[in-house]
Amino acid sequence: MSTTEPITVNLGPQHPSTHGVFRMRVTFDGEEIIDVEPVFGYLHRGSEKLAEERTYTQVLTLTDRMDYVSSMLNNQAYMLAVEKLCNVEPSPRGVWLRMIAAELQRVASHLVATGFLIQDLGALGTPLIYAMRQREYILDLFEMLCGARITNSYLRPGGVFMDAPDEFWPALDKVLNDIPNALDELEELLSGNEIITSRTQGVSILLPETMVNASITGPMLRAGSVDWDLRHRNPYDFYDQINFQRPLHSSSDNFARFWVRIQEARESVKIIYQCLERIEPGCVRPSFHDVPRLIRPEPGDAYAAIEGSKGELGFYLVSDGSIAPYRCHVRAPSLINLTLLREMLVGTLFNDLFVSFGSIDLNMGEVDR
Amino acid sequence: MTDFLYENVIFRLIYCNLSGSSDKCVNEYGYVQGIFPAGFEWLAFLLAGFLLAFIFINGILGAVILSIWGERRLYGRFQNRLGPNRWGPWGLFSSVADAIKVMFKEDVVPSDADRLLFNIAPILMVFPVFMIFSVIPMGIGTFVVDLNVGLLFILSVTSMSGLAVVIAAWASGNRIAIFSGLRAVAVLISYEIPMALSLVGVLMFAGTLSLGGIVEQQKIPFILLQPLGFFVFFLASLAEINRTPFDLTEAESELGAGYLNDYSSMKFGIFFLAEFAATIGSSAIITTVFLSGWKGPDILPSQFWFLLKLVIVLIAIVWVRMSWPRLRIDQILELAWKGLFELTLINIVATAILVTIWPNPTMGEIWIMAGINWLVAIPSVIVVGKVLRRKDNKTIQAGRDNEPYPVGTETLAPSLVNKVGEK
Amino acid sequence: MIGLGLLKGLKVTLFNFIRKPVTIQYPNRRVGLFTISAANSTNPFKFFIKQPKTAIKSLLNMATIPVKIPQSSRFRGNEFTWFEDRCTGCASCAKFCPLGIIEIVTQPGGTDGQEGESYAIDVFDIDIGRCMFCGLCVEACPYDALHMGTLFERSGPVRNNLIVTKEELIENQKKPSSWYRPQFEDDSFNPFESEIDNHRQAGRHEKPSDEDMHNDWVNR
Amino acid sequence: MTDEWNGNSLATALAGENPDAIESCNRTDVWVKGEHILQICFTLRDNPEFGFDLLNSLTAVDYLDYFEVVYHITSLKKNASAVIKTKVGQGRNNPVLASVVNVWRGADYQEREVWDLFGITFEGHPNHKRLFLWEGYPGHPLRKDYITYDQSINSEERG
Repeated sequence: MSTTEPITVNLGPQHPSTHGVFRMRVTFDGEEIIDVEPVFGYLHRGSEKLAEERTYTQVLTLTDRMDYVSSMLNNQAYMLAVEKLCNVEPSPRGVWLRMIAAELQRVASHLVATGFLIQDLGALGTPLIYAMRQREYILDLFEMLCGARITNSYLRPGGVFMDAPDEFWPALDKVLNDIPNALDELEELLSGNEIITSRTQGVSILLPETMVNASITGPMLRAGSVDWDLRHRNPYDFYDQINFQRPLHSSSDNFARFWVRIQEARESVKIIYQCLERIEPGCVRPSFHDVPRLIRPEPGDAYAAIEGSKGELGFYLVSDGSIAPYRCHVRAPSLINLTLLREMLVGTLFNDLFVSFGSIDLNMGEVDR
Repeated sequence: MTDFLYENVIFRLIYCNLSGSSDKCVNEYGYVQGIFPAGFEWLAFLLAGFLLAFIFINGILGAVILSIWGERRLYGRFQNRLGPNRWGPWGLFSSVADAIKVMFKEDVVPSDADRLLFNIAPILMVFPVFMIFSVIPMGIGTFVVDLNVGLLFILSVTSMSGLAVVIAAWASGNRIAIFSGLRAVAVLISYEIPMALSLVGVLMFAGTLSLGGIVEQQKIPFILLQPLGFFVFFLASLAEINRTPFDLTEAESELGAGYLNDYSSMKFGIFFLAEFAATIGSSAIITTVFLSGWKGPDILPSQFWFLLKLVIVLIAIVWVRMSWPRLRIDQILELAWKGLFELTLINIVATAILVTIWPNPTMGEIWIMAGINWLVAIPSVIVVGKVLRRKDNKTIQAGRDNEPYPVGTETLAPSLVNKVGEK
Repeated sequence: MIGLGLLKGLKVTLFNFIRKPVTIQYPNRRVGLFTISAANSTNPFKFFIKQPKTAIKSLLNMATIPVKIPQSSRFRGNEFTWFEDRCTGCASCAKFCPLGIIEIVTQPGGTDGQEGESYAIDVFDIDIGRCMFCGLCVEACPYDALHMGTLFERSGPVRNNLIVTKEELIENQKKPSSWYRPQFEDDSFNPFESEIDNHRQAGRHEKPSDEDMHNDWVNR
Repeated sequence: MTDEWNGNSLATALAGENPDAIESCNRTDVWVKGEHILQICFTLRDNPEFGFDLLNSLTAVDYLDYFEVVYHITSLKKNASAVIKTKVGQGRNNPVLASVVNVWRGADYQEREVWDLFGITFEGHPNHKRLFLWEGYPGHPLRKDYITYDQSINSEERG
């Protein structure tokens, strides 16, 4: 007589595919997953506490380090919250510039997500390197804009800190021309490949009702054909002046999530072209008379959210009238999108564990903060 | 003195120079005077055998070092980068440096490990890999031994590597390693059957199990006569050597390094060596059995043609590894039992019919046979592929949602809206 | 399972195989004979006669030539550039630093001030080991005295060496980045070649006249 | 554009369901009494008049003499958002609130985070453990009276 018993394995925090220092306590029955318990906190840096003793501008440098593959989007979300709190009227050119930067960052983030999907599927880094190669060109643009590639600190209350240099615009054109080709290449590796389609389609299906109830947002939600994009539904900055598609997929499986990301990256390129048409010369930030270096907002609170690359990225700021926020809360999409991790994984095989996990596209810097 | 050793060029050279008197050491240049006096032929035999093995094993090690460098350069180029180029000309010494580094690392044995098995496993792993090479003819007269059951020998010896992986995994006392070991057993055992059956067609054509004989029987390369056999054997050997898309055992993104997780220092080095040697070994088998081995135009020595074909197969393996992701375990086993197994049966039946029709084919008839085999191969691959895909389509349908989630279908009454909040 | 998509994947990787690699080799590049002779502006034969040792090395792909990475003029590097004459010791930079790593000790009585009497600066330490190069200190400086640097090769085994002192800042090569200093951003400016001879020209504005200062500050 | 519910209108509408639950309201926010929060949340989700199916954010603020738990909620159907607030732990003692995990599954990790960093107990939470910090960590760091490591060092130096 033979008996079987479940086996519990700790995956992470030191594991090559956990996108950082994530830890999962997974119980297997053979190769099948029967229970998952995520364990957080290995990258907890207390950003929210640190923010309470820094001025509003200084907190900006902390937001760079939360989701470090989409710093520009973090900057944007934080600055929107500050502007809402202080009732700052932003300069139009600054807003267009930060929209361009944010959409470039979205492309970069989606490239990373897609590259890591195929890496998790077992390709030995080839697609990842193709994706990263294209991302490097985008980071070069960021270096032109603000002198840093990852920790940008580019935005300021009411706009951006400095206008783009002259050499930025031709370089941007070149990169924008290249991005669709790179996406085609990735898609050829991804969506046509029978191994990938047979491994990702029909795995980890989440129902739209469940996802909305679990506060899941972003590409994950749109892969379940829920047309919820804050750029469209609640346009911040100048997104109301821009036409763009929201790619939707109905199957809500791992493949759909990545298909949506690639299509969104394509849409971002179109958005940037539209921004380039509308951008006009002018100041990129309000004068120091309107927005001083040390902001002292009226006591009150403000919640501003943007459509980040991972989902709804929100900042909740409470002011007590001093130069530092009384409370700074980050609505981190990476953390909240993990809510349904157990539902996604239970019943699938070990091979699909990290694929489903990677399809959430989480970033440990944002999960733990 | 057995004859099969005597036909070996290297062995013969060493033996005749050592042995005192032997009537067999008369070559076209006349009688060779040996170093040893008469009566010490046994010593010459032993020494010659030992030297042959020494040259042979060190040759494999050198080839492994070179192939690691070559693979890394190729990985680099496939990934649009350079690959190692710092240490020595074109980075040739990179893997030498790696080997030295591996040797000087600390040798850690985990406290939960079964010490004896933990230490035996690397030896068990590398042993059969070297044995494979002993029967492969690398050129005219360049082989260690030409067994008349060479193919069977290879098939039986390669099964040992599965045992080594399981022992390594079990002895590590590590749960992730055990996953790797269990996967290895499942994959290796499953793929041995299509692997063995895919060679049956070759045997029918060649009429011999000796690898030297198979090479000599190939009037045209067997890849043309046996497309299905080649296809199945190539995939099966990818599975046997744990290469993508069948690298479940070492699945980097899931298991870290699988059964190698707890190995360090030279034990890890031996596993690594065995893995690359196995890659070379399986490409050598493919070259010998399907690509007509050392045969080629006479302008260059036969060894060169063998090496050229070997390198081409190696590049093909690297290319596949760089391009394709991994299959899931159920898909891999399904492919073995529901796909490749059936394909080999089709191949055997088709080949058997052809061999019965033309027992002693002329050159023209061989080409006709090749054409018929290709006509059988392509539709059967497509049909089997379609059959395997059907199940996937079903699961996709299950996930579809009928009604879209309502978003923005209603609006809030204007009296309830916080007007001041608007821009 | 077996289909054309897999072949398409093979095609993509093959296409990338024959593409030019994107690798930038830093700090030096391995080159062959032709490249190195071109770098020395001779033809291969002359180069072979002139420097046979290097030429043989280059045939084995072991010769190297140094490489500079192209970088933006706004690059926020860690060799801080500080113009001591312009600094009034107001410590705005220290206040704006999110990490509080700039230490400034002053005493009244300096003479180098631009606007009004300033303080003599005793200590001006920047702990680069903890710096995150956000550039807020540069943005805070009202007199354009502090600039980000353009270099990035300051590593060492001792953590204390990473504290840049006042003397070091004075002696350093002045290679300022154009982060928040748009005057450095014209086409001719190259941080590796250009030098600012007259540091007083580095500012965004000239020294205002007494009348202007009076209007600016007293009548406010 | 997502419409923001006027706090006063929302309070009036909610008072129709449960008149005791509303503590106060202003133009943007509604303060709900802590003991009624679960019922109010069920109403907000299930009543088609409100239809708040998405919990954007759940967090807490330490106002020294009490804690305030803030719910940002959105109705996808109506594309409307609202802010619900609750004061708990008057006088900083025994902050306890009913968990809303059964209403919105998305509150799961956010409530654990609030428990971890503020020490507000959520009754009925299925997995009421700390999220980021380890079990047995002293104190709840985002409380204003929490003494950080740096502060403790400095106070020791001062004597």
